[in-house]
Amino acid sequence: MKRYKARFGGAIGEALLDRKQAILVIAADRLLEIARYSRDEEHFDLLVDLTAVDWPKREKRFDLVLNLYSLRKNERLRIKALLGENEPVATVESVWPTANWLEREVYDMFGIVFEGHSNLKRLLLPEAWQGHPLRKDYDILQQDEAWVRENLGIESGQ
Amino acid sequence: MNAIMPYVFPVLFALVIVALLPLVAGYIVLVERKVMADMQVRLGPMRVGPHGLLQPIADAVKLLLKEDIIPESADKLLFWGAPLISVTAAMLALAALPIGPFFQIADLNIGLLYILGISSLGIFGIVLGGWASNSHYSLMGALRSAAQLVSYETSAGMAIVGALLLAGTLSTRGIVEAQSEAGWWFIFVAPVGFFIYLVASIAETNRAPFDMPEAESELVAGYMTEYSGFRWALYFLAEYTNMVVVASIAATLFLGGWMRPFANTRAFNFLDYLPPLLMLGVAGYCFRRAPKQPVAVQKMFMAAVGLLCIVLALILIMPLAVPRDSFLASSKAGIHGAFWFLFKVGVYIYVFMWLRFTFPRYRFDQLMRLGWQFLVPLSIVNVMGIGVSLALHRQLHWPNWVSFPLGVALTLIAGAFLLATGEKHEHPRVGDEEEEETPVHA
Amino acid sequence: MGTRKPGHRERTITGVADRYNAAGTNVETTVLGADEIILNMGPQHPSTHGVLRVKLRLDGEKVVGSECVIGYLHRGVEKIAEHRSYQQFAPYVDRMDYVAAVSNGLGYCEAVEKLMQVEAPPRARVIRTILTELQRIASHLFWLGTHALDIGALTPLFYCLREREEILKIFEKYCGARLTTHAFRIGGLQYEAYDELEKDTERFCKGFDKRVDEYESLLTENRIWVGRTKGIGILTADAAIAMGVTGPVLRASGVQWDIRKAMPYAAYDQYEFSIPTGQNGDTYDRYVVRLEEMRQSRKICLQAIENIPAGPILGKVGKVLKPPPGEVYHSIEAPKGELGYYIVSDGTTQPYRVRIRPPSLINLEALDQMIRGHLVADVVAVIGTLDIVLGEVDR
Amino acid sequence: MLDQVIFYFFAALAVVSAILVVTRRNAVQSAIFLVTALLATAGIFLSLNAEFLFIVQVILYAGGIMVLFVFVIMLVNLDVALHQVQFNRQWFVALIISAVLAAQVVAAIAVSRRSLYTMPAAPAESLEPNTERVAFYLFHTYMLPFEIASILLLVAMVGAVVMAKKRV
Repeated sequence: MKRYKARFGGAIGEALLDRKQAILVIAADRLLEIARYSRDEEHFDLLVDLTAVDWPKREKRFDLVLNLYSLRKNERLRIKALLGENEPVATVESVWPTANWLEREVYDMFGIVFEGHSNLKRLLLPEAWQGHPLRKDYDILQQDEAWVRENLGIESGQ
Repeated sequence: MNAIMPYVFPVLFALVIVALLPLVAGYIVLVERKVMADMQVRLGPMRVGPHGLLQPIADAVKLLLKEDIIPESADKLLFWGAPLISVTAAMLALAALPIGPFFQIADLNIGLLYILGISSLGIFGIVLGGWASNSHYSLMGALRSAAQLVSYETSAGMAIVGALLLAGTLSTRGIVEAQSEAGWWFIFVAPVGFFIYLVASIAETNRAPFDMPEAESELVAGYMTEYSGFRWALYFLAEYTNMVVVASIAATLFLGGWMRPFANTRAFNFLDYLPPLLMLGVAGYCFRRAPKQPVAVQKMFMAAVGLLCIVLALILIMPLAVPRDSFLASSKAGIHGAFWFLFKVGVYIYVFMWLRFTFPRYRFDQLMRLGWQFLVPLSIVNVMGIGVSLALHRQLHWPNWVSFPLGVALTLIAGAFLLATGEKHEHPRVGDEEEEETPVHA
Repeated sequence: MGTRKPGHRERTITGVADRYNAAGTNVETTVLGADEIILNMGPQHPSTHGVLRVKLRLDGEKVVGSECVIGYLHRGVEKIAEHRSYQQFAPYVDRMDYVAAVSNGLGYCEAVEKLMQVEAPPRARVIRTILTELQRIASHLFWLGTHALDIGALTPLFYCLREREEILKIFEKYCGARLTTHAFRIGGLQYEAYDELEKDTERFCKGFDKRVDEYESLLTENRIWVGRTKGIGILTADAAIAMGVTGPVLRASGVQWDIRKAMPYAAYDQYEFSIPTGQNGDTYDRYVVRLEEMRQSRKICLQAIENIPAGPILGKVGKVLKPPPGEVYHSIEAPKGELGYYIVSDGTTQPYRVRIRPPSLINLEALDQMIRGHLVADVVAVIGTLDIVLGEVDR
Repeated sequence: MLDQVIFYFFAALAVVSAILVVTRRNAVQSAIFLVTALLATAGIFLSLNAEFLFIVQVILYAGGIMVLFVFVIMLVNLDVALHQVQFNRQWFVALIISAVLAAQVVAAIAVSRRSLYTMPAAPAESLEPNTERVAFYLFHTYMLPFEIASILLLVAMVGAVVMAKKRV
């Protein structure tokens, strides 16, 4: 934690321990730089998970969560970046190739656009689907009736 | 009228074979499923008839009633004709097989060559079937199986040439007589030839571990994908008939046709009593099991099977019990010969099934590499080996037991040498650097 | 579509068929002679272990490139989680990786316990370890059976399923269900261990070693099996780490890492077992690693059975769970790889966000890299060796 | 009497399938009819007890060459040729040639009926198994041409492999 603060100073929002797990909240635009730093110097060579959480009430609506793990030091680190409604963010695919599909899924579910991504398409839902299901304002019963009627021929949409 | 007379017996016998064949093929399928189940710790078909004995008939009826779907863009004429070609090719090959000394449709002077030639026509059926159904998958499957058949025919042919050198004649009857004169079965004289023929015949009938064309996991049943119902059954019948043909060639060529094992030595005459005893044993088993069958009709059917076995046993005992020189005694060779021939064919097919369930499937390029780079050269060396041993025996009058083992030894050395060099470039990876590869034993 | 005139129903279905191309029949095939063919191993393909569609770009027989189309089995598990209470969501977790349901349950329960900073009692932790290791053996058995079937060996499948049946019987006796067991509760166990649990597990483990030797005799020295798996689908160590691959696939590439050793959970720290690793990360090494893992799991079970501590089976957890706001990430070593749960709670009884890290999805991502340059038959072998379950990939 | 029936059956089959070969539009179907024509001629050989010739015809033509034909037709995908418009402007030239040909055939039949020296038909039984006879000539009296032919074939095969190698 202290090394990160020394290295990046302003960019680090807050560093806290929640249930004995290290969390770093950083500014979204420095994400790629911090990612490269943590892989090369800090040896977090395994991007375990990349996901997002939607807080509709806050103005910086999404926080992008990266879970890192260092094989050598056997340590975990969680980097969180706060993002606005349709604020694009740089892709970390160049740092960890595994981010390719993870970012596609976050785009699919939340609508966060990743600049520089090799082929940013929906991962799970069909391409023509409208709406991003995992957003809080997307009701659980809601469906893209237009697509369902046109492709599956189910009139009622249910 | 007398012009027709010589044709009556072969035509009659041919009709019997053509009628019996679907039944025999059906029961081979049943035996295969039972043996497969037995090897896999399960029971196999038990529901239709006692121990699933009526299963083939149930399958046949189902296949006949199934809707006969023809893909829209298929080439109608060829789609209809392809299975016919492969079935007729398979059945024609049966004509020259010496079931017993008397039971032979046509003792052609070129018996074996005839069988080889006709079975090579089978490729048309497969290739056209794949082309006519006009789907990408079946075309790939058809091309693959055609390539496989063509390449393994060469090694099978060479293996047969090896055995023909010993027999000296092409007519199947002649070969068996040659074996009975020599007192040795050719399998002991040319074991390498038998091994090559075994491998090549598996590949030729598209059976595992060489069943690439209808490999479920990739090509979804190869050239048979678009066929259904009766047409598919025709292809299946052709495959099993091919299997019978190939097994009977092996039996004639290497296992001494209709000869009883150790035919000439008097000490083993008790073997004559083996066939009837075997039949009696089966009959006893059926009768003991009959009352325990759940359904009444199954009981009756089991008893009927038992009866059938007893009748067979009687037929087999009859020539033995009757006094030596009467007319009936002479039919002994015929009936027993038939039994022994079918017994050997059965054993050979059992080996097919056994291999099918233990070995995973070869990838297509490995299959072709094995075919061309290992089997074909080995079979050529085998022919040379036999030639050398024959020459030693006939020209230099070396005793039998010296020259033939020498020939076999020579072939084995060459084989081992081939095997070692064959393993080097095993992996077809693109841009693959030369890995060190431990030579895996055969 | 046969000779009938396509009615309304058919028209739309053909629409779907075009979009989701059935196996092989209407394939966007360029003319055969051309250099590049796009071959569809469609959703209903016999060997894609579930509803996965791989669009292969072929040059003749060699694979030039591939693209996986997934999402057919997407049930929106994470969305449902936000509308269920913590206990209500537990059964959903079993439906994800339906081949190894017990370990999914273990991961989820331990994550929530970590969230609420509650410890499961020792007896519960030991029984959890036994059941999870049995589930790992069952999952590996199922993998071995189907993997061998894809490559053509028909017999191993039935041998493996025979053993798996024993394990499923133990699960059934313990919690009434064979596949989706929902055996654990947050804070401990649902049911007390039935009395002959130790005896059954011991009988199974005693006989199991001989069984694994049976599989070895069938496959390991089998020349065709070696020919079909050695040097196929090679994944070097650093390529594996870059692709975030975990579990047996990573260990087969030579990386010695197992969460049970690195961050022990449940009762793994009390037992002594080794982590098998391979050298050159090809299909054969993955096969050897998984086979060895089965033996190690058996060793753990035997050690665990000796002393199952007495005591309560449920920790101090109330009926209504209200974890303090905050977030936690907890992962366990599932048979397929690292199965992680990232749970964010806002203090109410329902989790605010549950993110499940699916090992199968991330392992599947490495597929494209592994099958380049191979033949179509090898693609099937590589999909098999990755041991993916589509329920987990699509969530 | 039966021999005549068989002979006429095979001859008719050969002629019909030969015609079909030419008239079919689909390349693969015409290849198949070519195979039936060849098999029909093989049948005629068989009815004359020339077993060796029968089997050589079957193996060589039907089993060997025609398989390659069908392979090539399938791989090269001749459907494209189907759509070109068929034209036969040179029908007049074709007419003249066929007329001349017909005249020659008629002349030959007329001459042979009168005095042409015809070979005495070999009695059926006297032909002992001709495989040995063929083999005898092949390997003893005509040893040299046999060797030259085999070398020629070898060269052809090696050439084919070398050419194919470049493309793979």
